[in-house]
Amino acid sequence: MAERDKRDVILQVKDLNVSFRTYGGIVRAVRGVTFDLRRGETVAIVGESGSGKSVTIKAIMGILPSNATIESGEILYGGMDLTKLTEEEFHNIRGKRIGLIFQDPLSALNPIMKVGNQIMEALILSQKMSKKAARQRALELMEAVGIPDVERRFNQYPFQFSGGMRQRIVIAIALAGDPEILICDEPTTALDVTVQARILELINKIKEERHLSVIFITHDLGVVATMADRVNVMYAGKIVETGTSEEVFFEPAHPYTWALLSSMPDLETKERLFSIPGTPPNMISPPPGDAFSVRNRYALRIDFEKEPPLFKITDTHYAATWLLHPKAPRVEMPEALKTRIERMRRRAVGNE
Amino acid sequence: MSDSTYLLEVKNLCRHFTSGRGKNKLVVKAVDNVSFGVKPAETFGLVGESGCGKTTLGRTIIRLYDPTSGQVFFNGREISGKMTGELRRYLTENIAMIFQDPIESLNPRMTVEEIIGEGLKVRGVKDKAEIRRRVVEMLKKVGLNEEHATRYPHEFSGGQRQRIGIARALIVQPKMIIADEPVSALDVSIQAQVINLLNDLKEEFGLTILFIAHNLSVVKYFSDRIGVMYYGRLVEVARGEDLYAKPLHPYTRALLSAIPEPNPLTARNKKRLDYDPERDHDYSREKPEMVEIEPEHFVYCSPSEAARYREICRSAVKAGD
Amino acid sequence: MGNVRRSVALIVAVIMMATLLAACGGKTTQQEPELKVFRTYLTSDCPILNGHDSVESSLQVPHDYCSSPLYRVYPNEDGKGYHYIGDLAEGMPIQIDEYNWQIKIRKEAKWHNGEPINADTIIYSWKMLLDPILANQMADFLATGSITIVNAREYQRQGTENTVAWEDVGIKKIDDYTIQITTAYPNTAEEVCAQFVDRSTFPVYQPYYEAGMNESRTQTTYGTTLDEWMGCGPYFFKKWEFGNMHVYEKNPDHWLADLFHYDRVEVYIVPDMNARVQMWESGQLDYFVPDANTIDRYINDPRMVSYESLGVDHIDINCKNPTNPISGLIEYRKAVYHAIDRETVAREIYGHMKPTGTYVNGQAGILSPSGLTYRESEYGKAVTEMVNQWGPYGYNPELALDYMKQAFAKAGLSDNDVITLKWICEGSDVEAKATGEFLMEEFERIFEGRIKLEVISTAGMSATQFKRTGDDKWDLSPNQWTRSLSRKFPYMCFYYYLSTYATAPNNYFDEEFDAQYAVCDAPELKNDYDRMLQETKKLEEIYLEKVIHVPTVQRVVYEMFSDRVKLPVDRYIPGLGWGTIYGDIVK
Amino acid sequence: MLKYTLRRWGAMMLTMFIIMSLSFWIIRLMPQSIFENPEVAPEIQRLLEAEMHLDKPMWVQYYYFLRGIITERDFGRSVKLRPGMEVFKVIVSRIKPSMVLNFFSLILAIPAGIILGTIAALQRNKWPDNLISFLVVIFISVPSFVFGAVLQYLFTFKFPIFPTLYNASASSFREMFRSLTLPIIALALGPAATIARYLRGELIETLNSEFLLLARTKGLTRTQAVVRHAFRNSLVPIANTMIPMITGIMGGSLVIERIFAVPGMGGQLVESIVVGDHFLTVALLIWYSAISLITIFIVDISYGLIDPRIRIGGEK
Amino acid sequence: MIVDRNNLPEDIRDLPESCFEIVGSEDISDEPFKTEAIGFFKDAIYRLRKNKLSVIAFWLITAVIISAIIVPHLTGYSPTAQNLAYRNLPPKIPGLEKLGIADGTRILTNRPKASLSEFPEGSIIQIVREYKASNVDMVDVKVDYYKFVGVPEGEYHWMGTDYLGRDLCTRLFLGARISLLIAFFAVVANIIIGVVYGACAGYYGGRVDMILTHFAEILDGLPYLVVTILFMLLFGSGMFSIVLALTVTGWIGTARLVRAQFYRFKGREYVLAARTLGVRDRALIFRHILPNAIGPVITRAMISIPGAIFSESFLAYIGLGIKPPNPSIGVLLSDGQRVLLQYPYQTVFPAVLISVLMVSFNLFANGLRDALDPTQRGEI
Repeated sequence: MAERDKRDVILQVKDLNVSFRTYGGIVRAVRGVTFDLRRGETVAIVGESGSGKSVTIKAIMGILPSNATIESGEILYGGMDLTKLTEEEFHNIRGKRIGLIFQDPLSALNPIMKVGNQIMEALILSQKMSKKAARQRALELMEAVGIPDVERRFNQYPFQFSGGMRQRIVIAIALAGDPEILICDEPTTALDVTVQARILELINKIKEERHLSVIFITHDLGVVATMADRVNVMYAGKIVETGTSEEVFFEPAHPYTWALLSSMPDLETKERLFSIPGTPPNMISPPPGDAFSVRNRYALRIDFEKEPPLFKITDTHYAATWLLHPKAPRVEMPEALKTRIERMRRRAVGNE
Repeated sequence: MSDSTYLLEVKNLCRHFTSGRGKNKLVVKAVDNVSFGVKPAETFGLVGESGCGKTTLGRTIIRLYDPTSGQVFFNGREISGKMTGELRRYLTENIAMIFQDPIESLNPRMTVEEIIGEGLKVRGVKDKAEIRRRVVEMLKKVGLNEEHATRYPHEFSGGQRQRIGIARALIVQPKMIIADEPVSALDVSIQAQVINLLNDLKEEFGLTILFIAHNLSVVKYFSDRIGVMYYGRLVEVARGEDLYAKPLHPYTRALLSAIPEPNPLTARNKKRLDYDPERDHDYSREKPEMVEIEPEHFVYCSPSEAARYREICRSAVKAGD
Repeated sequence: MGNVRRSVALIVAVIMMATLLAACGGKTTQQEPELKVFRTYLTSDCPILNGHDSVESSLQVPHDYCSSPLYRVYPNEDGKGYHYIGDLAEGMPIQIDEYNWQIKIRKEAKWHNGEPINADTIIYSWKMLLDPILANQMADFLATGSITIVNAREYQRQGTENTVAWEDVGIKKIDDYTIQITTAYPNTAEEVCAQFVDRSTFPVYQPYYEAGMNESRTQTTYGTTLDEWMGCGPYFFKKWEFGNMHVYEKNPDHWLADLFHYDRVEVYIVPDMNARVQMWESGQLDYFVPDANTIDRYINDPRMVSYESLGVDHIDINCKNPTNPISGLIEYRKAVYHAIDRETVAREIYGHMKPTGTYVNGQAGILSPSGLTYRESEYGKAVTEMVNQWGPYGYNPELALDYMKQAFAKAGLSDNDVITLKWICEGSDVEAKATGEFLMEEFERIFEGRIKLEVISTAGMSATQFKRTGDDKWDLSPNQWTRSLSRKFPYMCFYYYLSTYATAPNNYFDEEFDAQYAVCDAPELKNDYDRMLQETKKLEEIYLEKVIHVPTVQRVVYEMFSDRVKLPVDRYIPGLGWGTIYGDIVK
Repeated sequence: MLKYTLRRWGAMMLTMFIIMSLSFWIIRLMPQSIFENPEVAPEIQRLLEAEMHLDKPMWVQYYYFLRGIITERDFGRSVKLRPGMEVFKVIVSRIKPSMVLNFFSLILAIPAGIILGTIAALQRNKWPDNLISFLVVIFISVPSFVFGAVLQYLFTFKFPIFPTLYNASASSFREMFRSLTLPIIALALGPAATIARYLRGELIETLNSEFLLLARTKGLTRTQAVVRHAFRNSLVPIANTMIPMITGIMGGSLVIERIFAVPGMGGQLVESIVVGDHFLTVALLIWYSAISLITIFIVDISYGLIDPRIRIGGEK
Repeated sequence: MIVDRNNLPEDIRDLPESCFEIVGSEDISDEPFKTEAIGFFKDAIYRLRKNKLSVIAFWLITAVIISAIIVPHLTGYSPTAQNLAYRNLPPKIPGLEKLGIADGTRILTNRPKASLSEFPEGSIIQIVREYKASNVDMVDVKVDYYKFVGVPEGEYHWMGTDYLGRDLCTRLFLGARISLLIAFFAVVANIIIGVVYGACAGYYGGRVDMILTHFAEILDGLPYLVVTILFMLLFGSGMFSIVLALTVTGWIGTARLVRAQFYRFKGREYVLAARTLGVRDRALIFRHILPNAIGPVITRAMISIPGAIFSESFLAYIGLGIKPPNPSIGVLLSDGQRVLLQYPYQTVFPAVLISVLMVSFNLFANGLRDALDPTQRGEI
């Protein structure tokens, strides 16, 4: 990695391992996740439900449920290791330095509290603002996230808002502490397409205006393409591929990424979809070797025995698959994906 | 009377929900004067945002709700009239439904065999072995195996459960399937499985499908013709390619423009269109109605809008030339 | 909204603090330590202070302290007997002739509000007591007590008919301070005094009595609260916390003030027995009556005193139960009579009471001129003897079985038939219920399975009321009726079982019995005590022969006084008891 | 909100009316006569009955009964327990100790239950939780009359800290209150335990909710988050337990009152039923129903206050 | 671990060629399950068994039920056999008596010192207190009460005897049997009425629901204890009327719960699915909705069993208990409370038993609720 880049890194997750105690046994939800976030960039984490992406960011925010433990790893931020912080110390980080946007804006807002108060609350309690100033600031925030008629809306309750508006409130709350990092946990999954587009635009706009660094979690590749500078693909608690958006979308190296990219139809898809057979692994006893191997039609024998390391492809592009090993047979990405990428490139050119 | 070209024909169907009484009476027009037809062996996609009434429409057709007004014909027979035992039988023999939520849609207290076999039982199949045989057969068709028959839903993953749901719908060999958001609650990697499966089965059984979804890409991929719904109304109906190539109704355009493209090069620069009925239409003088702008391309518009849309189509054709 | 919440929270906090403080606050120091306070209790409060219409004996307590009767019983100097003293009355009644007595009212007598009490007051009170429309339940006590006032009963019972005028009643005002009473039979002065010690004859305060009267003059609210009641006794009724306590304070201006020594009397209303025991044990009460459950604890205690009461517990027998084929048979009644192990019932279940196979109580006759009770007399003894010949207190299982077999035969029942008898008792009557449970086993054994007893508690109404709901609802029912007049005229115990008594507790009537009662009740026997006992013996014999009902237990009253109370007498005096209200508090 | 309140009020009044009618009919159908005095001449009996309209057909009686209550709070006169006294007066005379007892039991039970429940929820599965859960179960399971008797034995007899009986004539409120402490505690234990149990469950659920997570990601401390967010939200379902709790307290008081000689409504009700003082019984029944209805009403309203969804939803 | 493809660490670089053979196939089917098929109730039981407290509670309940069935036959006493001479004997348990607990001793209070000589030989154990009352020397004396009243050696009453000399242990467990039966019948009646009522209201909704709900609301406005008392008065005491009285308003809660559950479940997609298949109302209610809705109902039933026992004891306390000679826990408790000071054991044993029952039922119900909660399915 280049020197310049290192200086810019504001958050670094190193070999994070998180597990949960459950009735059935220990669920190893996050297994050695490593990534970093640089100033002003948007890093996306893509994966299916249960892949460990939400757990990762909960670990960063220090809001893991009580049955979860961080087994090992570091989360470095501003010279601190967040995994070692006490609850007390975390208060100075949560909200003020790192903001979080939730997946479901309905359950994330207190149903019986006025939205204005919910925004103000953070300002008053953790930033010790006066009530009047906090109100002023809250109104500004509401305006900033595109809520019309703020004076009236200020005194309304969450249930009086539409889904998109609620999400705007959640964003306003996240921004209240003026954080430098914004973590978005599937912020648009529960929303309609048109609303989603608007929220994404809003997040991008805010990011630019406030020079935020964003960690964006989603399972929707379309959203990733819209938002991310860099993409981490997670599967079964591991990052299987990481790279810039262009790299991951146009030169995917991991079979899982291939499958992801080609499994969803776009508006021009006509050919049979490339589907991933089988089901995601049980994280109580993840399979040895590459967790994806059992569903992978390109699985090598070693995939079932040994975990692949992250092979470096370019300075920014890494993938954890034995297919990148020099001795591995050369496997082309599926034909369907090839045509799709081709089409995408053409479109991009066409648009320009 | 119904058009014999359609297997399912919906005519001016309305379904209103009312709450409160007197001055407080509140009417939600979940489905408001909707008309369309589905041809045999065709897949008709219904797309729209949550709350637009597409689910209500599907449920009204299969008579989970009673229509407020309007008619529905199936194979020429009206199925929107008074509910009789005979009609119920007719309906259940011909139309089946697939539901959205793979967790919600299977009774947790019943085994897979019981769930799938229930339709047979209702139809009077009493022989246990026969039920078993057909359940297993169906399970195999949806990619599960015999061993799964004795299991309870909670043991399955989302995709598997959805396949069980499909098996339940298909075991009674209906002519038509109403698939209500069958993939939207599934993980990305599983969605493709289910879509492929549906596609295969459609071929195999020659099914007619009413496919309801909010994801335009999926609908487009899966359907022959697509209807776009907005607040209880069908605003545009067209063949898939036409709709994509020549979206006429401003709402359809907005919807199309909002789809995030999995293409980092174009996604960010994409121009998003907004739809605001107040701004985009002026219905104060002219009343809108469904107008066939092109063959098989209907748009809900006023006469003046229709003229404008025709113009757009013509120019598009020219451009295409 | 926020402010509201905050203030609510504040209030809650304050209340909690107050609770805490109040709870932690130590005992407050005893105020006025020199006062002589007598602390006693009632098991339930007086429903009303109007003595005219309430049969509750609890009324006697506040009346004795806070109101004044014409006469009081007062212990003799030697502490061995008692005599009557005038309270509102000035001296003993003056005999005018054989039937007429004059009572002088004390000139200084006055209500607690200072208004004078005179002959008009008394006559008004009695007129109201006897008022035919008001239909007071206690009217009989004035009309036919130890003396019978001419036409009083007739006046009271006439209803709306207006056949007897008030002027015809033997109560006349002679002057402002003299009342003349005309009796139906010759009496002694003591007998006249005895008539006017009961709470019903205490004066009522006319203004309040009238103010409380309803339009049709069928009811008055006199005495429902302290504000609607007026006292005139040696104590002021200071506080009436209904259901909780009474406080009486000494009235130093009362004409008999010297006879009363307590400065203050506190009457607690304690329905719960455990609470009573705890209060007695911790010295919060000066007086205590143990019950069947607690008697064991005190039975050897020297502070415990006892005397036989007027009450004899007995079992009423339903002779008209249509569902019970033997119910009308005398053999059945005799069988029941002989099947009861009275010793066990009285000693174990009732707790140190006396078994009895006869009905006339141990106190009957005690106020006779000779002081000889019926039971102590040769006649009474003879009956007891007769009973004991059957078995101890009439208990004889073989005889019982024999009679029952006869009854069965008479009713045409085989030996395999089983008859279920319904034992009706009030749920709150612990002893009656326990007796039922006891007899359940006993009858099964004695009658060799022919009889089954079913214990039914009549929660929700009195057993008497329950029995009135139908003859098929009951067979046996424990009961206790007392007539205080039997202290003087023993035969009066049987009063309630005459066919002439409207609401007789059982439904067996016998002409011979009625006739014999009339013989006893003849005026001439009133002055021939020996003959009365003789006739009473006959009456009791008929009673036993016909088994009008089944006597079981002679109740004994057990009482205890704390050491700090000095009583004016050193032994129990019939008719006076312990003279509790004249007692004193010693260190 | 006003409309919502009015509607609830209307519903309550209707229920009240039906309850009044119901109790009238139930009581009148009981196999007991109103008068029980053998000494009274029949015509006087009739006179008395006429005065109370008892000689008329049931429907007419019912009319007089309703008219009496609605127009002049006239519930008739007591015939047995307080002969001649107006039933309304009887009730009024008994309200004070009953209300003090019931009200303070509630006042004690609610915060105590809330505190215990909160501690248990926050210390979930640690020893305070286990201890509280144990106590809660004991308090719920032992009948209050046993508690009453045991408390009385312990704290008035063994360790005489409190007076044995209710002291109605106490010179100060404090003194009177002291004499009510034990019955209040005896009555409050069960409800407090109930609240604690419910609150614990609700709080645990709320503590796992997403908005609490959001609250914490805002930078609120755990305590702030719990107090400001979890608490009020948990109170909504707790309000539901209030209704059975209040009737429970009233039911319990009918026994406790006896043990501590508190001249309250509960004891009066049982007595009146037992001796068949019908007018009093009906009035007390109505009174009790009114209390529970008012509770329901208050709970409904407080729902509205706590939960804007109901309040504002109600305006639409 | 990050590796550079062009500069691999040795262990990775030197992996044998054979490792890199493609073995993945095109046709990957779903994994067969490794575990046994678990039905819902089996699953619930499994989860219930994980909850230790519930298991203990369950065994306690079972123990009480078994004791209620067999203990009255084991004690060697008949529950109704009386022996007035041996009334109110204190508890005496073989074995424990040597430890000084339940040794059949009792303190007789307020005895004149002089009377001690009349006590049966060997019955006096200790003089606890000496004092003077009314100038008489008094003592409180601890006696072996069994000797005092002349109970033959070797006769034991584990919980003592009552006011008629009946063995309390026998009666307590007989009482437990009766109380449990009353509770059981009352709860079953409540559940049946409640389920049918609630199901009707919830399933059909609309006007039916409105009428039914309003009716229940009105009944609910009546204080339940009062209604219960009135019913007892109307029907007299006895098991049937107690059950009836407990049912009058008892079912309302269940009905409300079932109604709410029906509202929740009738819109569930699997119910809709069954409807589209043409399943009839009855089958919908009983096969699809009820089995899923029943969890909280069962839990509620469990919790209301101790509630019913509790109410029964209240009724007994105010004299509306079951007909003698049969005892119930409530009857024993109220009999005991009357003599709490003299014979505390007569209260203690029933109180302990009722508490154990209540605690157990509550804990078991808690466990059941968790176990039956469908959201926790599969969380093993």
